[in-house]
Amino acid sequence: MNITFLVQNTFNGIMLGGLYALIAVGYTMVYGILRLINFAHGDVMMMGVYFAFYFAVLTKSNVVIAFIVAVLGAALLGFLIDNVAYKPLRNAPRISALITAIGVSFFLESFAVVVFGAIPKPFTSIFKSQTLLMKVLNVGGARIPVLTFLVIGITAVIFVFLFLIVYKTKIGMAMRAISADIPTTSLMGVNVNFVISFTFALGSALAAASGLMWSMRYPNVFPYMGFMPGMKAFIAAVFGGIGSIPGAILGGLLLGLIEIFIPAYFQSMMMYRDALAFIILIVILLVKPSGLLGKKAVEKV
Amino acid sequence: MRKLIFVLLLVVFAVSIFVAEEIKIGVVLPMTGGISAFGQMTWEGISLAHKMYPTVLGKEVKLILFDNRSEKTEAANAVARAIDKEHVVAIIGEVASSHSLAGGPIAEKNHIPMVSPASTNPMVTQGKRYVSRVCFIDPFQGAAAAVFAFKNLGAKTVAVFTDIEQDYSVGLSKFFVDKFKKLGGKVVSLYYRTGDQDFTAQLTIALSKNPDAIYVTGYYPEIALLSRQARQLGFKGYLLAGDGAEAPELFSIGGDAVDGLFLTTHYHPKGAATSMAKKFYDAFVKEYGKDPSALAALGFDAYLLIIDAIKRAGSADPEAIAKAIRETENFEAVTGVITIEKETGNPIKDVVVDKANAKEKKFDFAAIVSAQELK
Amino acid sequence: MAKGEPLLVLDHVTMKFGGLVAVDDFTNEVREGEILGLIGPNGAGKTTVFNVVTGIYYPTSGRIIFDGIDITPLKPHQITHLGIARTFQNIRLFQDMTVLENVMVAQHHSISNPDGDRILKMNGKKPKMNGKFWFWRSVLKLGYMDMEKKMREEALNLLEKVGLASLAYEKASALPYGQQRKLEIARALATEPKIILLDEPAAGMNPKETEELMDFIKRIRDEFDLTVFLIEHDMKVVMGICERIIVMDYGRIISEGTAKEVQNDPKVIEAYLGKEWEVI
Amino acid sequence: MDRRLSTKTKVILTLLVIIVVAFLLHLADKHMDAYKLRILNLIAIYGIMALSLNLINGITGIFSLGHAGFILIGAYTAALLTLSPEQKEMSFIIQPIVPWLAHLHTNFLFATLAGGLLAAFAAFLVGWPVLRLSGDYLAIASLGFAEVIRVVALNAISITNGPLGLKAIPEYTNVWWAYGWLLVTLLFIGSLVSSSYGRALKAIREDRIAAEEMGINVFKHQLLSFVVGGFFAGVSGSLYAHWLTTIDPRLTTLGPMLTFYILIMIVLGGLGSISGSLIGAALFAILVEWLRNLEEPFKLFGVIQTNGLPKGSRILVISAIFVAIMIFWQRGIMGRNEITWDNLYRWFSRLRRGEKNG
Repeated sequence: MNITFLVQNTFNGIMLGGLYALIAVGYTMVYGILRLINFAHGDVMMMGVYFAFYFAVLTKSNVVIAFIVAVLGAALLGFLIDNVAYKPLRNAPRISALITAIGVSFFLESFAVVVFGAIPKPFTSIFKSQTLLMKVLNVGGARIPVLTFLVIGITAVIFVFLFLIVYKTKIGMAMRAISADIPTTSLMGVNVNFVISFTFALGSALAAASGLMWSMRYPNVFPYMGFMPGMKAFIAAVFGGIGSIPGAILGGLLLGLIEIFIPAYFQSMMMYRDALAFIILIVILLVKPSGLLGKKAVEKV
Repeated sequence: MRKLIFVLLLVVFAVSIFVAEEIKIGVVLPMTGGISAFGQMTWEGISLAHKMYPTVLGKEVKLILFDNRSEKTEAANAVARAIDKEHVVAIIGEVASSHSLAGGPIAEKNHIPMVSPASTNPMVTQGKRYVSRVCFIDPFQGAAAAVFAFKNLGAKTVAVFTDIEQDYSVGLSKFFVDKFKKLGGKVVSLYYRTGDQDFTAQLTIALSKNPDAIYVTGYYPEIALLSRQARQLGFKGYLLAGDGAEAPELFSIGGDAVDGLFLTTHYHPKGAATSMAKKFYDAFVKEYGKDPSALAALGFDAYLLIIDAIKRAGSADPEAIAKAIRETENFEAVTGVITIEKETGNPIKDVVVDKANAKEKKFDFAAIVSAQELK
Repeated sequence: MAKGEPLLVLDHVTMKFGGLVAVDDFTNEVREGEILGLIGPNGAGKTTVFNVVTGIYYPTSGRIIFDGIDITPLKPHQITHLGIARTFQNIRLFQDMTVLENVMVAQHHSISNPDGDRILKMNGKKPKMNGKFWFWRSVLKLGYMDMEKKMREEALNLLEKVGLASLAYEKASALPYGQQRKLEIARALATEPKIILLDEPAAGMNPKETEELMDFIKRIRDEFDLTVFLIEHDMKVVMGICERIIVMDYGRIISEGTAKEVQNDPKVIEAYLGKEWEVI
Repeated sequence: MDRRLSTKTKVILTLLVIIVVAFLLHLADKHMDAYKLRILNLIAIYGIMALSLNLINGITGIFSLGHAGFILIGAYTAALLTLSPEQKEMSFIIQPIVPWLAHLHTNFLFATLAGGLLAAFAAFLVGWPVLRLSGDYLAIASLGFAEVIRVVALNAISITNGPLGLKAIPEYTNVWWAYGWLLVTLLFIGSLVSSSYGRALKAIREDRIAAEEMGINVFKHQLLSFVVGGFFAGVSGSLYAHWLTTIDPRLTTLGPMLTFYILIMIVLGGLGSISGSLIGAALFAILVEWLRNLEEPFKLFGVIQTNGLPKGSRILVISAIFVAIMIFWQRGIMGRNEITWDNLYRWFSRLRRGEKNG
């Protein structure tokens, strides 16, 4: 097929991939520190979006404020989840932490069903004008929503911001130290629990941010909206090398492109799109468990 | 925390349901979970009907609502519970065909009449004597959409988007394609899945075939998103959908993109001729301060049909009610004049076509495809 | 095989992890019936030697011959089946299982290790597994109970011999440290080995326990006519019971001989100088 | 000191219990209403699901989230074998069913066995790659495989009837089939766990490396437990299909949700405890239905009249309990303990001598 088709799909892919990357970053951070797949990540994202939606609807306030509130709210939620659900399990086997994470995800979803209602909410209705959301640029026949660039821009900003936190601040150093080895770090008088909680808050804030971007593109807010994107984002994180932030972003973009291109050029694959992501995951895990940019750990005997 | 659990259990123990002497009708709907929107819309209609006609044969009618959480296991258990625990004489439900397929056999086995407001899959009433419905079935609707697209819109090439997760969607698409090809049109088939957020891959393919219309079977969240992205990708042609698109959220999610989208459905205030339709419309607007949805109308009709059957049977005996339901003829309902086919339990009705109006966020009446046209 | 014959031969064995050379061209043998000690400063690569021998790592180069069979490419469970058993530096018992169960797990390979037997047959040795289809027989209880009974009795009198019989039904995690070390040895013995590799058996023991341990090791050597190959930091143990000692530093063998010989070997002293002194 | 009963006594006691239970079931079958009977059967089906997953997750310590996939395979295989050719003809309205399958027909027993065997085979194929992973990677990968299986069922329309699913499956599952199979599962897995193989599996859970060094072929044993678990998952699938009389491949029917429900059951009952799984399964099946009362109008403490909690509160309560258990009561109801004759005996003799629980 023609070049426009290629360009179009490329941008479609980058759009989707950018969103995956955004979510994956939060995943990968928490995993990097705790070695815990935070199953609830996608649901924190969902909660964040609901926060923004209801805040805007109830207080009739500006979207920007709503977004800030949502991000802070999600951060707080993340902090709470960590303190209530995960902290008691720090020394328990990793699996029980994982089960708990599943439980938390389950809880948040049912909570949203009861409190926010199961009927999908139209996210974009909180915007005064839809122009930004609907605006489309025409690039050589290919039509690219302005949102695409916004997503890419924000992903970039967040990446820089994270880079600064992780590599330029004291707490960032602590985070890296912990991800290397918890006991020693705590011996060095670092308040491990605080750093972990901080990471959770940060990760959850990211989840909310990505959720808001996601809902600007896909303005359909419902209690289970977090599940699939969460899964995909996790796959992206593993793909890129879990624990590595650049890895998450690379993985996200690649997954997005794959999910767009494979069905675009092999239409019979269209139905198997979600399966595709999982197959990628399995292959990656078997061929290169450390992911594209991850570093591998050796088992001590 | 253990205390909390204890208290919680205590509360549950303290629970006691009181029972009074009335005619009990069970209502099994998805009030939570994936398709709760439909359950809740249907419930609006049913409860309104109950409000307007609370008695039959001089007895109070008591509605008991069961939530099936949009899950199959629960869809079956809820029906069983309604029959064995609450001893209902009839059941209204369920919405999704896959749920009716789970609940139906239990009603059938216990010889309790069940009327589905909106399960359009032919399999639902297949070979059943106690399960009927007030909505037309997918082959009917699909064909109607095809006729409308070909004759009224003059479409020659249509891109058909099917939600492979939904039996409803797959069925509708199939019957549309069959009819549309028979009429001499060309079809591009594309697929997506419930919960999909991004359709650009499929749309880019579809648009490269520049179709006159895009026909999206499935449900409103995906339809809305898909329309949005179709317009963004520069699609100028017609958008066409089934009754799954009919929900206020279509506008709030789809925005201006869904303006002018055509959809086949069961009911439109302006389309319906019956006196009941008028009555229903006014009452509904008064009650909820908004235009009724087709699901509300269908729920309303399902209730009326059962009440009418009870009247004609002159008793609240399930067997009699079931028999009466299947004998329904030219019953003046909201969604048209209903005659239930004795052997299939399906109604013979016209199909209404609506046109989405994004400005006023409502559905305008566009056309009627009569049952005859589809013969 | 007669006493003194080489039983386990390491032939130019090298183990690299990325850049790090943990074991460098290690060539030596363990002789039938002897108690051989392997000493050296921390990080000299002693435990790695054990891990390579028992198949946890495949050596980067070199061959390992045990009882005339080249075990270099074999998997841990096969190697164990051939008759090499080990204990771990950081105790690795099955904490949530009883003492008896811990021992009986070690007998399992005698009914569940066909590929171990394959190797034995290939090398013209007599297979150890008694009977086939043990999975089905154990689930459907077809003549399994006798086997279970037999295993149980053997396990119990093994525990009797090592003096843990009274604790047979305690959870392994409930045992005091010294006993746990003993249980690890008992578990290793239950695999019916020809040679047993002990990784710092005396670690964390008080002098009295250490005394007992030394007699214990000698005793089991004679009782189960074993060959013992042990890593130890506690020089008292090494000098006390080892008939021959190999000294490693930076992954290489720097000295070998009797306690006396290595003690006076300048290379050894040099190796230990500056490094933290082991208790002598 | 270990107090044990002779095997003979135990066998007799067990037989007695089986007879008593059988009699009670007979009474239930006669006198319970269809609704309660449904739940009673559901308990047995959940019980089999929980037992099989617990063998994999709790006993062997492989954290698999792919159970729904095997259940789905069992359900479809069995259903396609018991459906009458006419019924298949009628149901496959999108694409006609593939001819070789159209006239394949057998009785419930063989259909169920076939379902189990096919599921076991699938477990074998899936286990081969997945078991090379560890911990949470394994969890996600198995979840992925289950999803792949589901999507295939969704798209192989000429075999599975795609999203329309299968309907009018004969309602064969009754108390006897359900509890008969539960008994088989219980005996099989119980016997396996109490055997030398069971010890090996537990050892693998406790310490992989040490187990390997004690001569256990870890991969083979894990695969073994995976396949056995898969088989009984398939069996439960068949029972489920013939209980519900209709199945489809959607997310909420035989998808991850189901796996999570089973996970809740075994965590509730105690990871690694067979008797726990049964308790967990029963509790779950009953709770979900029982808590409906919360959503219906009820009198609180018989006094305060409420309109009931909003719909959906049930599952919120359950998930809350689930998380609470994970945090405060990780071992669940049974921990890793079992209700065995020996334990009961010990417990009673302790009581008799008025010992504190020691």
